[in-house]
Amino acid sequence: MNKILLLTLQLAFFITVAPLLSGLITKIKNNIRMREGQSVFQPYYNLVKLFSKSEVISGTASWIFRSAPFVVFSSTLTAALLIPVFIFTSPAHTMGDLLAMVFIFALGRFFLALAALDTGSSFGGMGSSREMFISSLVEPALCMVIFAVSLQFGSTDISTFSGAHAISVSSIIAALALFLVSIAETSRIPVDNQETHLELTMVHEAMVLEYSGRPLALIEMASYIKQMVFFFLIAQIVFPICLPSYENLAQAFSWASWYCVRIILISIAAALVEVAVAKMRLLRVADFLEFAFVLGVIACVCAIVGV
Amino acid sequence: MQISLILGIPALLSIGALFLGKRKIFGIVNCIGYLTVLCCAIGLFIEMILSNSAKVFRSFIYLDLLSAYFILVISVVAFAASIYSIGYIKKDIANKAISENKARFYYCLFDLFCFSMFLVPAVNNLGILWVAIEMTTLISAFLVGFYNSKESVEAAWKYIIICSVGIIFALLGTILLVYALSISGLSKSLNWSDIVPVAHLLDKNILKVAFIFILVGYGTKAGLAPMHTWLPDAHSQAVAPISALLSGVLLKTAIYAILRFGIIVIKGVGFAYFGNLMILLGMLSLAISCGFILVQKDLKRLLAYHSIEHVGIISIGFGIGGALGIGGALLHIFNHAVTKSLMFFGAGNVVNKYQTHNMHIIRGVLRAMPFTGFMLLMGAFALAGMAPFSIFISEILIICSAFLKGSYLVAFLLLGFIAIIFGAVVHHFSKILFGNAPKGMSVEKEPLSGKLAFLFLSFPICALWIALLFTNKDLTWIIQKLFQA
Amino acid sequence: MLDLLPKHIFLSDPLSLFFLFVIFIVSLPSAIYSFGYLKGEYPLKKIILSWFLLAIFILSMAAVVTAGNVLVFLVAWEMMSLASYFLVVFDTTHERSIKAGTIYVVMTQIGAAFLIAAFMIMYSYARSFDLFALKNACLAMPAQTKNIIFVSLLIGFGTKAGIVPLHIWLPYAHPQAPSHISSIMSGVMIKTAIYGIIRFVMFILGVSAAWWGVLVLILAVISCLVGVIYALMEHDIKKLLAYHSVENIGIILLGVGLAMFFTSQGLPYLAVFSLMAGLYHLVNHAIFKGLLFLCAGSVYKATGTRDIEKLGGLIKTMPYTAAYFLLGAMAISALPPLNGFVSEWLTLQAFFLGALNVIGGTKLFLGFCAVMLALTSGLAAACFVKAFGITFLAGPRSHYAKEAKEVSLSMKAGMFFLSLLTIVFGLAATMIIRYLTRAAGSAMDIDISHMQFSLNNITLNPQAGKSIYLSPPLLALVLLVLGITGLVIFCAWRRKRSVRHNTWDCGYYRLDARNEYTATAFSKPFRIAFSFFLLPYRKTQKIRESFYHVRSFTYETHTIQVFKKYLYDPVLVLVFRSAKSMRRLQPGSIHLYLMYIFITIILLIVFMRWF
Amino acid sequence: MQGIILFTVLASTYLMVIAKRMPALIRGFRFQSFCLFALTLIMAFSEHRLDLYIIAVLLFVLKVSLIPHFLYRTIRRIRANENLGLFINPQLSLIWAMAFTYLSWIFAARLAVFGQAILIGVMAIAFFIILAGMFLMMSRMSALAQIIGLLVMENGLFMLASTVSGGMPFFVEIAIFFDVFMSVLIMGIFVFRINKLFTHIDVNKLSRLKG
Repeated sequence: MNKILLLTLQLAFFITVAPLLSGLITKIKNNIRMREGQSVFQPYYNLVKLFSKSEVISGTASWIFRSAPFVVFSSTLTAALLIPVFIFTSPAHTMGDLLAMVFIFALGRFFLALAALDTGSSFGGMGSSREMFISSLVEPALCMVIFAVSLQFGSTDISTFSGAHAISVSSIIAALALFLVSIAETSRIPVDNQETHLELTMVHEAMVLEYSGRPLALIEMASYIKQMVFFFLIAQIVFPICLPSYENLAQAFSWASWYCVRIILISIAAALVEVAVAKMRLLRVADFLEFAFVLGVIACVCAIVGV
Repeated sequence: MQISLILGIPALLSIGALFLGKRKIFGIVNCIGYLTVLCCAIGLFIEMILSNSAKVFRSFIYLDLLSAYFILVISVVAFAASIYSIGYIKKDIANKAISENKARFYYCLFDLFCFSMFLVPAVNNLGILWVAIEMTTLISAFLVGFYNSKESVEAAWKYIIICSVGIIFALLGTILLVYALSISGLSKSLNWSDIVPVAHLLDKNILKVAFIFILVGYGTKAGLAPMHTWLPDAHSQAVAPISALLSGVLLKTAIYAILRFGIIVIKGVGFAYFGNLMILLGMLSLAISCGFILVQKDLKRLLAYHSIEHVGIISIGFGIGGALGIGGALLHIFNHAVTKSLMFFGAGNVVNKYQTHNMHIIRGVLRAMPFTGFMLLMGAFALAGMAPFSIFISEILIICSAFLKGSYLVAFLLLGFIAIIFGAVVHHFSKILFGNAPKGMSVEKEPLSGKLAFLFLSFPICALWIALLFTNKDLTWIIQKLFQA
Repeated sequence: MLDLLPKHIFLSDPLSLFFLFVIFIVSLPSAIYSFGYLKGEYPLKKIILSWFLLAIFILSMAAVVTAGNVLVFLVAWEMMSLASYFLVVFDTTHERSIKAGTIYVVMTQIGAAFLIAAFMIMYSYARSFDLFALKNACLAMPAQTKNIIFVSLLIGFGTKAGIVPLHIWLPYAHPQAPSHISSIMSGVMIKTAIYGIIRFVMFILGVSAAWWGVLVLILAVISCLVGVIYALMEHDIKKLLAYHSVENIGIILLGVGLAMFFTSQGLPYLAVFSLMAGLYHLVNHAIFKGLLFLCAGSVYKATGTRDIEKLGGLIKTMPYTAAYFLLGAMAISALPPLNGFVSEWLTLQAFFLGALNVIGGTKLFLGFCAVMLALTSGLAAACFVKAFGITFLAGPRSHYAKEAKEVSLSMKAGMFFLSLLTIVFGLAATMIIRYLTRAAGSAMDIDISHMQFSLNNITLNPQAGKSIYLSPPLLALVLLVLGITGLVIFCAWRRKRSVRHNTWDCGYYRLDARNEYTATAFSKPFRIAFSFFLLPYRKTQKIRESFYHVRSFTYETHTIQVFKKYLYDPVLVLVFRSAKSMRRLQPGSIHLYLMYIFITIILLIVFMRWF
Repeated sequence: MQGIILFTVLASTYLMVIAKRMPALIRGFRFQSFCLFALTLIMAFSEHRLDLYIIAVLLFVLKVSLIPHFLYRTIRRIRANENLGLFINPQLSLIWAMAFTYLSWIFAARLAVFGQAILIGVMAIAFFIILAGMFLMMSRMSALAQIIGLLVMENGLFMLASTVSGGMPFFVEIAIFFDVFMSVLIMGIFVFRINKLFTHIDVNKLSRLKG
């Protein structure tokens, strides 16, 4: 019975903490740019505002446009449940493993792209075409990272590498590759700009252009959670801290704090990258992802050599 | 007793054709005549299988299983041609292509032609065998040049000259055989039944040279590669039932003659010599026909080149030898004779209706003439060696024997050429058959006799199981009997 | 001496029964579908003919997969090709379908020639056409002949399966056939070739050399990539699906190739696992490809065109077909709850587990193949977003799409049955895996008694590393529950009314269909990214009224079919040119003909000693 | 005595090879047939075989009187121009003829390895006549030349058969003669038809059927 309890706890944790993480990153970016910037809790205010606004739906949209936010939200949360946050193995780990997570994200992206096409505006079409282009190039890089991890730890099940293990060169390079992939996935600067509404540059924004009110809120929340999931994964691979096993629940909260420190470190890194690098042209993104892929290959070679 | 009927009926019919008044009645009489010939041939063949002894009448007629088999093949195609020619001649007279008494002249030549073809397998003496084949050439020359147009006369002239030259070389080969006999002091009688037991005593060198002349001589008549040049012209210009007879059966009589001498040479010099020569010429004719079929524009010439291809396969089958090879080749002779005559009947109908041989103009035969179209479609796939039809089985047997014998090059070349020719056939016939008919082309019913001929022929083509049965049970037994090998 | 008549004609081992099952689960709905599909199109006589041909087609396929004797196999194989040829050229008025039919039947015949060669070599060792006799003979066969037989079998079955260099006929033949036939052809017929490879290479010949598996894997990877890249560029919906068949055959062959590789490396259980993954993807592909072709058929029947650039907004007029197409698209793009995801996940796991047990460089090779598979599934998802989005969503782009009406009941029933199967095969994964392992084990004569699979924990304990977990039902349940929580959050706040307004048009005038994104535009990034392979051709032209005013702008682009242009066309040109040059042999002068005879005699006599 | 006759046969063949016009060709053929008739008579006389006499008479009736007469009539009836239309001019054909003689002499020597010299000589001449016939057919344009070429080859065969192996069985000889006569008749008919349709009997122009 406490499996269900733990699941709801993890669910609540993700829904509440995720926007905070995104607020934190924007805060760090603004500080680096020597600007005051919005407060850390600004994402919460946006969500509350969106939830209270009414919704405008385009005339040509079909049931796919209306159902897409729920599919995106549920798929991202399912992926989140796979991550072992509080205890050694996440309660729903028999549901799938790292590979399944890749496909679960693909489900969300599939529906979002379709919803973008549904409205019939050229922005939506452009956004979905670019999104599918980037995601289809992300998949090989992500798969190579998973391959490196599975070579290193014996299987692709997430709980295997949440145990204590020595820091090895291959896991560091794998984490770096995963970091580049997460930039592409969570539409950070070098690949795609979140804040802008300039047609030529936006990818993720273009898809959700037609949404308003509560569906937009759900999609925003999903993107925050996705970001957090990626950061958790990177943290797990690079900073190997043995999470408490299932019995001693008491320790769970003490270790959680150490866990948040690692997440903050990664978000600082992410903010630094966003500030330092300018946005690339769409077709240069292919080379960017190839670089991530090469990093993955290097991680595999190191894993094979046993470094 | 059957043989006298088989030979007598066509002779009588040919004489009858000249005097009998009504053409319509004579057509039916003709069919009945050939039906009886067919029954006698079947009776003869079964009798031969059961009483495995050769029958000799006054040392002139010699019948063993091989000749009975060829007589059966000839009678099947002759009967089908006789049925088909009733309808065809009626249509020709309707289109004013030939006059009334010319039709009577046609029937007389038709029966003489069949008589001479029946004579070839029956005869014992090799000299008379030569004379019989010469007679078939002379008679069929008139039938090739029947329409008296520029092309048909040219085709007839080429047919006569090239075949006569070929046959003269065959006669030279026979004379060398006689010379070999006289040198080794044996009796100079040319009877095949006397030569075979004594063949191993003959001088090897002369036998080899003799067989080369025989092979080139009768090969010209059989349409083997370098000497095949008369075949496309003759078959495309002849009257449809006659070109069916020509390519279905006349080529086979020449192959029969080569086989007769082949048996002597196998006994005298050994199988390798006979095998290599046959495979060489067979492969050459396969290669040349494959090239011509690919770029052919004329429907009947396409079918003529197909005969060259299948004659090539038959000679390769005999060249490879072994129970499977020879069995496959023999089966292929029957299958090809039947399928090719069906195709020529179909082509005859199509050419009659579209008034052109050019395949680029003929379109939508399935729409314009549903029955012939379907028969052509089935025949085309049968000819190309598609599965459910019997040619596929005989080709498989020949390829199988090639692999058994270990001659991989021959097998792979054979498979390659058959695949290319399959592609060419499907390419040509799908263009002709499908698509919609040209404007103003009325869908008219074919004459009953035409339909009967097709149905009679389509049965053996699909008789795949009989082929399987035939090859399975007593194949080697027949081969032993035939070749006393 | 020569026992042609087979002792036992038909086999009934699990592999054949599995393929029979695959044949019937696709043929049944297609047959039901064909009621509605053919009703208005052809006269009654032709419909009866199509039924007759369909019956022969299905029976010959069933005979192929259960043939116990090589001759029966060959005859059934050719009957299958013949019946499918007639069905491809069923609509004889179009010139295209005749050309497609010819290419199709010629390619299959060349394949059959290779098959005959391989079978005959085996026959020459075994002296009998029976499969089991061949199997014993193959044990004592020298390695050199085994390699020749393997290569000719691969080419023979490759032409029918549509492996890349030999896939040319597939995008021509499948779209021309009536849709229910192309669903059977694409769903099942190319699978009989995979059956052939498994039966004759793995069961009878026995994998002896490692390079066999590697060759099949390389071919499979190339097929995957080429298939999906060309599918991205294709705008005719049935051609698009045909190219996807090439891609999915590649994925199936990845499983089969892996099994071959592992048997040669001496890892029997991993071989069974990867063959099971291959077979699972085979049945999944049969289901969702059949479904997609049926939906494409109903789109064609409703609108009259197959070009997705002219369609759009069909989801409003044809809700059922749209829903079924969406399900099919999700299944083929390997999205979680459905069957495509499970089989693709299993194939990837086969690669990862394999990599754990293999030494040194081959780990990287297996990793590389897995990565190419991931890339393919990514591109496939993109392609089906394009196909579904452009065809069904947004507004109608042409009068075809405007007048579309929903299809008749029998067609919907066919599609519903198959879409139900995609869900069932997705959720009931573990039960199906248990049966498929038995089939794979029997195909490779490996006893699988102690390989065990718990409900959602697929452990391969004798061989692999740590256990791996996947349970599709649990995944579907969690997705559903979280979807409902999203809905609850959505409705928890005070009810707000939602306003319907037209799409954001930057404020100046009403948007019409020409503003919608087209399929060419959608696939433009891919065309540029893969331009090294597609060699895209692009021509833009401005038609100007005056120097300043541009009246209209034309944009034309197409990609070059690399295989057709650089492999098949030169061969055809060579063959036809040599044939034309051979025509000069018969110029019509009788003197030359006499010369031929004279020279033959001289040559034969001179070289007499050689014979 | 046989040697002289053989020599005349050889000479007659050379005559035909260098003939430029049809009447010369037919005269050559007639002369050759006459020599053969003489040869068979001598053979029949020395071996006292009755059937050889009949064959000789038949040979004379057919090949010396009937066929040449029939050919002359056809030439007059169709009023075709009488020159043969040579591909190869007479001098070159003579050289070819000599080459053929040497070729057939080698062939005969290899074939009849242990026969006496006269036998090899006869066989050589017989083969030469066959080759000359073939050469005539291949290198002359007119249809009649092809008929005569055929007849010359047939003569060569008859000579080979009767001298080398004492002749074929009687009944076969008769059948062959009958066949030869039939084929000449039929070819004559066809020459008439060609002349009516094409208004010339130049076989070289008959090339409508190609490919």
